Amino acid sequence: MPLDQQTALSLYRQMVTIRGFEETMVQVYTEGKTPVFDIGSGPVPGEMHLAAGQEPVAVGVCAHLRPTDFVTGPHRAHHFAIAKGVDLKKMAAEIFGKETGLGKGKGGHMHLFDTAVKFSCSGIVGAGMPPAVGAGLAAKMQGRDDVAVAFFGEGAANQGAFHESLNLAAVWKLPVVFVCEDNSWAISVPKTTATAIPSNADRAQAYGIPGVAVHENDVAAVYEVASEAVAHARRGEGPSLLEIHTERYLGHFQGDPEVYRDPQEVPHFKEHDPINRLRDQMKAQGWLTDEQDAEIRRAARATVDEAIAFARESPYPAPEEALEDVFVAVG
Amino acid sequence: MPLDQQTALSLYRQMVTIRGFEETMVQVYTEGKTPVFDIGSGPVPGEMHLAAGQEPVAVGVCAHLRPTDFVTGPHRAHHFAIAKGVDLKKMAAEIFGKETGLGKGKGGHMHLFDTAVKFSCSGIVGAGMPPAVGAGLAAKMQGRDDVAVAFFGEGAANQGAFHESLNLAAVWKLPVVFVCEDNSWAISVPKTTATAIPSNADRAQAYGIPGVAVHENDVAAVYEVASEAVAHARRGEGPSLLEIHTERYLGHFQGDPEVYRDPQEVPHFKEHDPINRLRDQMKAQGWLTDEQDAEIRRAARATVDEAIAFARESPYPAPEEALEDVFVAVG
Amino acid sequence: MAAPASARQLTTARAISEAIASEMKRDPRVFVMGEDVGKYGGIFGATQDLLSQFGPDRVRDTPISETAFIGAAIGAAAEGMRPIVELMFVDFFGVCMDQIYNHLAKNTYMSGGHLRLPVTLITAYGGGYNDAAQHSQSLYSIFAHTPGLKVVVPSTPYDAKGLMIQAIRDDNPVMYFMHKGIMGLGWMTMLEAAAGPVPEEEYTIPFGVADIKREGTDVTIVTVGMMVHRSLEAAKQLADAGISAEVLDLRTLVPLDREAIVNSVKKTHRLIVVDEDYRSYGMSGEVIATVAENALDYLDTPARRIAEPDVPIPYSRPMEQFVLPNAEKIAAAVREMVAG
Amino acid sequence: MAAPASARQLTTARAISEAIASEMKRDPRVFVMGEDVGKYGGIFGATQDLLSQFGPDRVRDTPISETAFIGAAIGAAAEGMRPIVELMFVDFFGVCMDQIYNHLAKNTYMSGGHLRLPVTLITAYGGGYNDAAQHSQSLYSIFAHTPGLKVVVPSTPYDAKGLMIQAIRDDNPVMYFMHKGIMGLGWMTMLEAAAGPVPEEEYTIPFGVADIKREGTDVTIVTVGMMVHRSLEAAKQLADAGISAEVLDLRTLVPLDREAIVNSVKKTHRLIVVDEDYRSYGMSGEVIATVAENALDYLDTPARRIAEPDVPIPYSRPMEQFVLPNAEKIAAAVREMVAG
Ligand SMILES: Cc1ncc(C[n+]2csc(CCOP(=O)(O)OP(=O)(O)O)c2C)c(N)n1
Ligand SMILES: Cc1ncc(C[n+]2csc(CCOP(=O)(O)OP(=O)(O)O)c2C)c(N)n1
Ligand SMILES: [Mg+2]
Ligand SMILES: [Mg+2]
Repeated sequence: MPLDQQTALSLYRQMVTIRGFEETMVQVYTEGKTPVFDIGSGPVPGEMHLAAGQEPVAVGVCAHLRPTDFVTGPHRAHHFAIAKGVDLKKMAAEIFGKETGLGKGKGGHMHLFDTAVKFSCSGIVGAGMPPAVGAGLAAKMQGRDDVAVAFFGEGAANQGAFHESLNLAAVWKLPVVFVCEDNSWAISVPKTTATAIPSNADRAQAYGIPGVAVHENDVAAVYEVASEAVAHARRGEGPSLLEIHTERYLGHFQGDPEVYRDPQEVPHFKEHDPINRLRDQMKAQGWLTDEQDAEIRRAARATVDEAIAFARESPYPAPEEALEDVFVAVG
Repeated sequence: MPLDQQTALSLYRQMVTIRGFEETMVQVYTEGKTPVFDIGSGPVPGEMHLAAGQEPVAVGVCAHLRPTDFVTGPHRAHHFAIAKGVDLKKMAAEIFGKETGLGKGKGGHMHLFDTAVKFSCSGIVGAGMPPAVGAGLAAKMQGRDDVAVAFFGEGAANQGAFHESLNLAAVWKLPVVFVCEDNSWAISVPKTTATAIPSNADRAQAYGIPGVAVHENDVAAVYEVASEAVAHARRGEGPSLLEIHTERYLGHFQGDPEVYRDPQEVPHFKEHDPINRLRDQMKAQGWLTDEQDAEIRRAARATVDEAIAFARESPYPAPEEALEDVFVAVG
Repeated sequence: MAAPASARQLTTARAISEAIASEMKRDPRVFVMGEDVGKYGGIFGATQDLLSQFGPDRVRDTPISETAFIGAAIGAAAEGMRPIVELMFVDFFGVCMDQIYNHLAKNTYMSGGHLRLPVTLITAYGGGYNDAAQHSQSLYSIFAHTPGLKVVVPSTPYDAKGLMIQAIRDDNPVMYFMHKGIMGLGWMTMLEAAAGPVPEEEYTIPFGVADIKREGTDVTIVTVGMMVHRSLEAAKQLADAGISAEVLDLRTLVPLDREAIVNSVKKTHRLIVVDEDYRSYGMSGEVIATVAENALDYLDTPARRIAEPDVPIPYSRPMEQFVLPNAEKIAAAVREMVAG
Repeated sequence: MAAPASARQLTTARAISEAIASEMKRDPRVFVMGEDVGKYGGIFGATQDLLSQFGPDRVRDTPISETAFIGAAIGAAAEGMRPIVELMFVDFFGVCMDQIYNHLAKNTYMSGGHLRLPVTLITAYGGGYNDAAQHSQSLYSIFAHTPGLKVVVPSTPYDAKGLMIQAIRDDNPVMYFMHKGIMGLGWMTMLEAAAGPVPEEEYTIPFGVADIKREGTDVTIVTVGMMVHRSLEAAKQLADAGISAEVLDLRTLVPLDREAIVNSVKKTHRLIVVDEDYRSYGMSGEVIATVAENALDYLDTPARRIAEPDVPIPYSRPMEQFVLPNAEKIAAAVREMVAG
């Protein structure tokens, strides 16, 4: 299914929002960390993995999902969360460690859980795949046509969990879409030295399922390929594997010295920025005017600012709240 | 490399010895367990996984190995141990839990370690693959042309360790041969319901390495295919994956009620028993007379009997020996 | 708290499978998955006869992919199911611990209590039948050291059923340990207590309530699982020698009934912990520490423990018997304590 | 046992990488593998500058395949190498625990002592910088509960170097824990003690010898790693209040210097354990139990422990600070103990 105007605009809006959120986090994260960088200081401490540049994979896939579809993301998951419709205010508040956050400040940026839209993520590489298989199993057992999507990096594709999950989903023919977000880096380790074959999509053969690679960081291409993968799952035809090439604009985490990568890499990436690309395409097709574009950017900015303001203004949890929620009340 | 007479005879001898050992274990294992079966009773207590019927994969591959090549086996590993040249007396003694055993009675049948011929095995499914990768790495770093071989069942091919190990060995181009022994059962679970594709050899594509399947339980075919895989590793050309189809004559472990399999399966298997098959082929080619055959069987019997006698006659370890060998003396 | 002696006798394995079956009947969200849980009925019989009653959709044999299927239980639970998932031997935890430790146990907390994960993870533990170092471990202490998991270790068929129903109905992850030796399997030495009275009707046993399996006044033996029986044996031997031992069966390690431990020690003034798990950094230390914190002055003699002496479980019988706690060792230690 | 104060100062991370480098120079069998150990120099700096000195054959960046590469260390060690392998955060143990627990730790025993596995497994632990539930754990108790692994938890640059050289030269598997907060990283609050005097020459510190980091007479604080510094801070505060606290740094959990614990308590008559790991079923219980077994009569007040209160580590600062032990909590507890 190729993009129509309405969808293109919607994807564009989301990508702009994600980019705005990530760029804002770059700033927010440095607060309290200058002149001396201290990971534990400022309003947003801890590790911070941002996804600027990687918007297409998130929005191109999630465009096909419903709130009742189940998504798991990895450590770098803001873009997936936003694309899945996670409440941005609560998400920002969680990242700020506030009581109003998705997890009341207990989870933090790598552990965003929004049961309303069935989103979760994890800081353990590869760990989102098995739960996605289970969600697919539940949908199937319950006779729903909802699907589960597991997003993970190309580095995660070398974890045992990848193999076990794809095999199990294939054997049980579960509605799961495995989406490998290939930004060609796992922290400092390039895919070329870590992965034995050029394309993870080819690993689908090991499970007898469809495997498709999208080689450009292009949301229209992702949208089209994901459309079929999600539909395939929804039709009850089983899992598939997508490999989406994308580009990491920032360090692995904020504060990463990036001694390992060519300083020219990112400027080069930015020459074909996926947001600009979609904008230019839409303009060329007459789907977007400069004015509309400005309005979209203003709106996105406002959404992000509102979320950040909400997060800033929210109170911290009481310290002793730490002792709650280990278990839910016995049901 | 096809079989020549001398090799054929040697493989035959080994297969007969293995079969003799396994059939003897069937008997020995029941000692002290009748009329009431009690897994903890008799001279050989604990679980007992036997490999009768599965001789070709062991001897066909190990025929290409040297004592300095490194082999890991799974829980069902007597045939691999014998084919690799593990000291049969010490092995039997270990299985009997005697002080003269390979591990002084500490390991038992699933944990046979013979450093003299670089053999080990493990009771954890899939766990032998990573150490084989490490042995291959050591050989490569040390500039030796020795290889490592990991034997594992088709059930183990769905463990995460399989994926991680093959990828790592491929990325580092290590001299490792992965041998999947496909007896089509993992305890009561048939491969068809556990493995998403018909042939594990096809999974080699996920690592960019050669993958070859041998569909018959035939030692000559195994020998030929393994010859190239081992040579490939020895030449420094990296890992490969073999899938060898074979047939489990006995229960998963001794005492297995086998409610899950058709009682006709094993009798059917036995119609094309691999030992008889090699015997008949050799006879047809004039490589083996009835007399020689009888002599081989007598010799094998004697070897096995001697090992069992050694095991029986050996003393048990002192109980407090249990406290030794947790650590070696600090080097 | 036990059923009348005249009641129907079941083995522990049957008590467990009956509990699962009754919950599966009651609640369509309950299902079972694991290796060999279908036709085989579970290697230790916990899922016997379930396949024929509930079919392959609800009783699922899995590939040997513990990370995938235990992780799948998390996702299925998040989506409204109530999975019972079997890790065949607890010794195999290392291939799937991340899903258990960092996800099953922590997701509820990290979600601020929004996520419920009603998963019952059943697993077999324990030695004594020469299954060697990778198939004989106890390891419950490791899971009890995990915030977010409840840990159940039943010792009798009666407790096994009630605790199993309680586990399945709990909205939190529960790890349920089954000692192979008390399952009452046809192929293992039959411990007399492996069969016992079990009511047909459903009942639950609350978590965190230790059970005095034998009352006594001279010494408190705190223990769990199979070691309850070894301790009861010891208590009998001790009774002959005029020593009255109380045997306290913890039944759950998380929550831990610290009050019951302390109260018993306040009565007996002596504490010995019997633990099939490795001695150091585990259950035995925790129980002793609990008393040293809360009832120090009541201890008339140094606390003792009989546990696996921090070596891998050896295969060979004389060595395995040497490392496992038994009635003789327990009784001897108690006699020393009482002698002072 | 410390170098003269005038000596060269190094951070803990530098002390560790120097120790590794000197062993790599001395012994060609020593090599390093792990994620980001090459150009990056290890996320926590333990392998900094090694790649440039020793090249990519001996300093190997791995795929994110902990089961494969930690398992590979076993095979490489069996074949005569002496691998140093990094598990980036100890929190990730669950994806590779089987290779550690059932193989690295047990193969020597199961082989009857024939197999030597000189593997040094290095890993970062600990919280305090808001890295949340899956990146802040301590977990050393779980590994100390594993027969067959030595467990090292250094607290100072000096100890770190000597214990690292000892670990590399040991023919047994050693798990070496590095608290992120004492590495002396440029990007984390600099603990003063994260840099300290370290001799240039090689030296070893034997395992199983606890170190009295501060002498005292009123209370024994038993601890390890980062908590040594929190305890020393507390001891200073207590000194101002006229209470003399002894701080005993265990340095290794396996072997555990039980004698040192007992001797100190015999002197001070009070015991408090400070542990960053989860409270229950772990290190704190083991230390208290050791005293309740061996020096019960010397305890004048109930034993105490300050530890993580059995909840996952929360992300948000006020909550994380609430659950982590600190000097104030330690000092307050000791004051209560001394007040009686
Ligand atoms: C099991 C595990 N191993 C290692 C890590 C440390 N780690 C966090 S992110 C990361 C790289 C992940 O690479 P990739 O999957 O490609 O995702 P990306 O960071 O590129 O988005 C690593 C090694 C981890 N969190 N979990
Ligand atoms: C990690 C792990 N999971 C489960 C088991 C229990 N188990 C032992 S053997 C076996 C079946 C193995 O099947 P396969 O690999 O095909 O080997 P085979 O028994 O057929 O020789 C299982 C499930 C185990 N030992 N380890
Ligand atoms: Mg990546
Ligand atoms: Mg098989």
